[in-house]
Amino acid sequence: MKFEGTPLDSKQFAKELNVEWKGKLEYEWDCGIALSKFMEGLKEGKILARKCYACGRVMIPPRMFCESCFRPTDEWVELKDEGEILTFSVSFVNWDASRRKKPEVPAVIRLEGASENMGILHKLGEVGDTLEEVLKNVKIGMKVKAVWKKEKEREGAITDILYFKPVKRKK
Amino acid sequence: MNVYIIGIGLSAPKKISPEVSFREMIYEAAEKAYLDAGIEPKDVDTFVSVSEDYEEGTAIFDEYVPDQLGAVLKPVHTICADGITGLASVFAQIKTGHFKIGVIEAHSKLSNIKHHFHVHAMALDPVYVRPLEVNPYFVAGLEMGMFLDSRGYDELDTAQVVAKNKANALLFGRSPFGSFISPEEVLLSQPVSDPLRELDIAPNADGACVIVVATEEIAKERRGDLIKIAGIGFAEFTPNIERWEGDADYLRVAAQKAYSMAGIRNPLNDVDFAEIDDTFSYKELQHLEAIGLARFGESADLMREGFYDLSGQLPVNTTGGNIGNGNLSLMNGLRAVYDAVLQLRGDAGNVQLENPETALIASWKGLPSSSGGVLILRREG
Amino acid sequence: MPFKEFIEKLSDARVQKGDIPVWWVYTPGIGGDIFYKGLKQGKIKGAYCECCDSIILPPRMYCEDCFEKIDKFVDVKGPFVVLAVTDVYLDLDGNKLEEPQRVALIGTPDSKGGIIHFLDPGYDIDVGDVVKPVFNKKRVGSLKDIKFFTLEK
Amino acid sequence: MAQKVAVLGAGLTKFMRRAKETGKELSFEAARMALEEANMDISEIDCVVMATAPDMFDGVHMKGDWLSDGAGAKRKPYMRSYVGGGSGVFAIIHGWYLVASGLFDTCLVVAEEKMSSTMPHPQGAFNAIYDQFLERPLGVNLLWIFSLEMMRYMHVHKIPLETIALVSVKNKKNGLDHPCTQKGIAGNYTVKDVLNSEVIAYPVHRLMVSPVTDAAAAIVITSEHEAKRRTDKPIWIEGVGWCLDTSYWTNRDLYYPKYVEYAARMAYEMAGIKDPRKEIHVVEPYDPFAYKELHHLEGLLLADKGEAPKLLEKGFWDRDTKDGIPSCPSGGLLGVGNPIAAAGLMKVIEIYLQLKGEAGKRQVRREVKRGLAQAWGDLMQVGTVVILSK
Repeated sequence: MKFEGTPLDSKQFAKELNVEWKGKLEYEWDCGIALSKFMEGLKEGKILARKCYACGRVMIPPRMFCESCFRPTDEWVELKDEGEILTFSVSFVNWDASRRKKPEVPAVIRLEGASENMGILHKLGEVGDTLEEVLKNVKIGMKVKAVWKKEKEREGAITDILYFKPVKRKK
Repeated sequence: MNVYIIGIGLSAPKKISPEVSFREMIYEAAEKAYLDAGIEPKDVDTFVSVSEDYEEGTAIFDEYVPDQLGAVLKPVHTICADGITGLASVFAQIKTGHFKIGVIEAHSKLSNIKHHFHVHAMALDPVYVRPLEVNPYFVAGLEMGMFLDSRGYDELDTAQVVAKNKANALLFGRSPFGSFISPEEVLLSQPVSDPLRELDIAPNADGACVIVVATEEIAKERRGDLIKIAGIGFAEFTPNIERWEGDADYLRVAAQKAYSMAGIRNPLNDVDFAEIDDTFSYKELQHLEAIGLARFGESADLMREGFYDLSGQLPVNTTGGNIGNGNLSLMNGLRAVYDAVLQLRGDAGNVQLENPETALIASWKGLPSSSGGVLILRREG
Repeated sequence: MPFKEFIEKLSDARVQKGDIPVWWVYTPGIGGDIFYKGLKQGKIKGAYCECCDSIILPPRMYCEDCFEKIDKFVDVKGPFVVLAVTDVYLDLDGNKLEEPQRVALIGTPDSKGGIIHFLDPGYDIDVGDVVKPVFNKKRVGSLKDIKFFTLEK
Repeated sequence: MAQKVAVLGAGLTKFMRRAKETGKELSFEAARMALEEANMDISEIDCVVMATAPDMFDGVHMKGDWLSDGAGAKRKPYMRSYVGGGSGVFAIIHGWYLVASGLFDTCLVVAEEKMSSTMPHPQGAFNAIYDQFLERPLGVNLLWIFSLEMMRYMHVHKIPLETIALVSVKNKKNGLDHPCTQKGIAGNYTVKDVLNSEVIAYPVHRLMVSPVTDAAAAIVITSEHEAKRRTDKPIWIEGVGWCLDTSYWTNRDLYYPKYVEYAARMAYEMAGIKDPRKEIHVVEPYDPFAYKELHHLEGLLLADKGEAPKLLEKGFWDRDTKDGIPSCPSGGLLGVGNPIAAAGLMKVIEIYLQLKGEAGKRQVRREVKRGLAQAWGDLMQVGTVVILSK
């Protein structure tokens, strides 16, 4: 059997009569009811979740409907800006696959007051500058706390929280 | 085995929709459709959503579909096509006998796109066409020219479509795009890509639509009219614009399949009204000819004679089509199905026809595609 | 709407801005490579499908009608005829152009398809007119090596 | 009721980091090959199905329409289905329901991916799979979701990194025997090699990640009477299943892919399978990352939760196992390459070839009557499953 295809290495690829294109692919997505309120909350240093009276879940990201009961959600609930790490990673890549020396530490964090497994994606900080340090300092189940931007600099975005840092236990 | 439409839900078309997210907009349509069908989403066996990533600004939009449909941990998939082709997917799934109730969803948040022409340009062939960096609506202008030339039509002929559909929309009263406007006034609007003018183009709009279909057994448990999917077809022509000749071959092929399934030999006699894609004014005439609701070169005369008016022999786009309801992109086909079901049930208010039994809906995927679908609905009992 | 609360005023409605931050580099492919190399030499290449005995414009690696592979490519000398034409009034950003661009589909009597390109703004060229390509002096192997098609006198 | 559906022919292109061919041309080559193997002309095809993952790779909006002529769909019923990375296996499911419904007798199923067009790197296009409101602003990378899921999986079951590295060792070795394998992907690696490779997003190491690939794949499927007319040895589609979980992926415990289990249960029920561990003889689970193969084998109920790694250590999933279930005999995405949708269909084709006994050097040692291919996609969210039998 003959398999077709003409592989190019990077030098051959560069010599092709290639066409380059960059379009203006910009969007302004409507946040809607739930996320507009959530983002306004962030600006005020609050993390808001939404509760469904039928199943009792406190959900974050907040939503105006409960996907499991298929009914409108009922109430805003403010969560603590502290929670536990459900999972984390030590990343040496930027969005475009370029490499970074100092790792980023993305994590899924369940905030206190949210239902079981109700995590959000964010980053950890103050946990070390090398893989070894981060692995030493970070454990699944560990308590972390939000580090916020200064109030004046907040714009109502998830990045109003700079990162989460480990909570030092009082002895 | 027969398949029926048992529920319809709409988040009505509007120009912009800053008060809701796409999720909240779709939830509204889904809740209405399930209520109409008398079901809960847990009763549904399979879900299909139609979407295109560049319109959403999201890669793999399929990800964001299940929650607002109540479809978490259910069979769900996306079809990248017009609403009727998407409906054909649900129809086929039910026909296998493995699924009893299916749902099709479509929506539009076109208002969230900042540079529409750039999105359309991404659909042009990157080697043979796109490097010219021309506004992508040239494709419609070029095709409209071909269509008019080959039939000996002029711009006043296509302007009639605009006048009719905007008037129907105003009468129906749901859409912000209805108005009384004369064909002559249409010709006063700004040229976009000659002979195409601004008012020849359906204005972009936001909205969501959900439709529930089911087996005969399920449909007959319900009260009220039975709306049967009597025939359905879908087809692709060619994406290579160089090969276009001004005819909508995709709908010709799709219609053949739909007619043969529905046992329709003479659509002009057997169809009571039609909802035909009019994303551009000329498309309505072109599509009418492609599906045999006018002979080649005769649609403009019939239009002028009032044949396709609300009071005519074969009313077309009774609620205003896309020109009157807005261009909802991939949702256009489902919006038309929604409105056809209203007509068949006698719920079309000011534009209600007298006791219609058979509806034809034809949808096009939009610029610069060459694909679409044809659906025949029949009211029983 | 079914929800328990709403956005009460427009200033409370937020939008999230974002973009698709990548760009693309497309290989012209087997058919496109022949097309582009021809343009670089000041020629318009076509593909010859033996199955339907037709010349296909622009050249492609396969015939979309016969679904057969094509390995024969020919120089298409013309006569080139305008098959369809449109004047485009807006640029890609939606701004009104000072002068409309005249874009046409240009084929030959014995070929399938055609080339989509600009027409010489210096003439009033219309459907049915015979035209010829005007190439740039400096050519790099791209669609824009053709400046436009002008009237064949 | 459903008509039985058979697979008649298959085609693949080479798997390449960068192909000269356009996506349309790759589709054509794979489709042409599948038609030839099925001994059919395009005019005998009633409908065409396309699977292809993000339009943002190829850099073409309405990518399905753009590819259609390359897939032989001119003037034919044509549909593109889309479930992200699950699309390749979903393609045969899509073809199955179009034929099983009785609407069509023959269907050409094509899967294409040309990832190399995206700049600066195809991973950049994956940025847009994340939630635009709360996730993309964080400067996300595709690998994050995998590394987060892998970490959770390892944590819950206390799986050592060495064991996960064994998946890469197995698949990259299997891939040496695949004629389409991408240059530089397959090889005889050791666990040490894998663990010494660059840490990209811990715990994910470079040799645990499948590469960027351009390729296409195609199959021809037909109704029972067409199949019986055309071949003595049809391969049947016995069961299909698919399932999509919530888009709120951070609201789930990532240690277990429930959506794969639901998809598998749907397919097993359709195929009348009660004990998949006895009745499935060869399996191609989706392995874009090393841990994913184990994760999916558990979701497919072919191993208890947390047990797939232990079975791996025992050689249960090896190609030459006598009493185990060979897993990814093709080499999978780690050993052959990962042209997203085309990779999924490549897996279906591997099961097809194994059942026909035509897998050459890759033919598994144990007797096979029934095999399963599975793909996964979206935001850790979708499972697609197909079961083929002799």
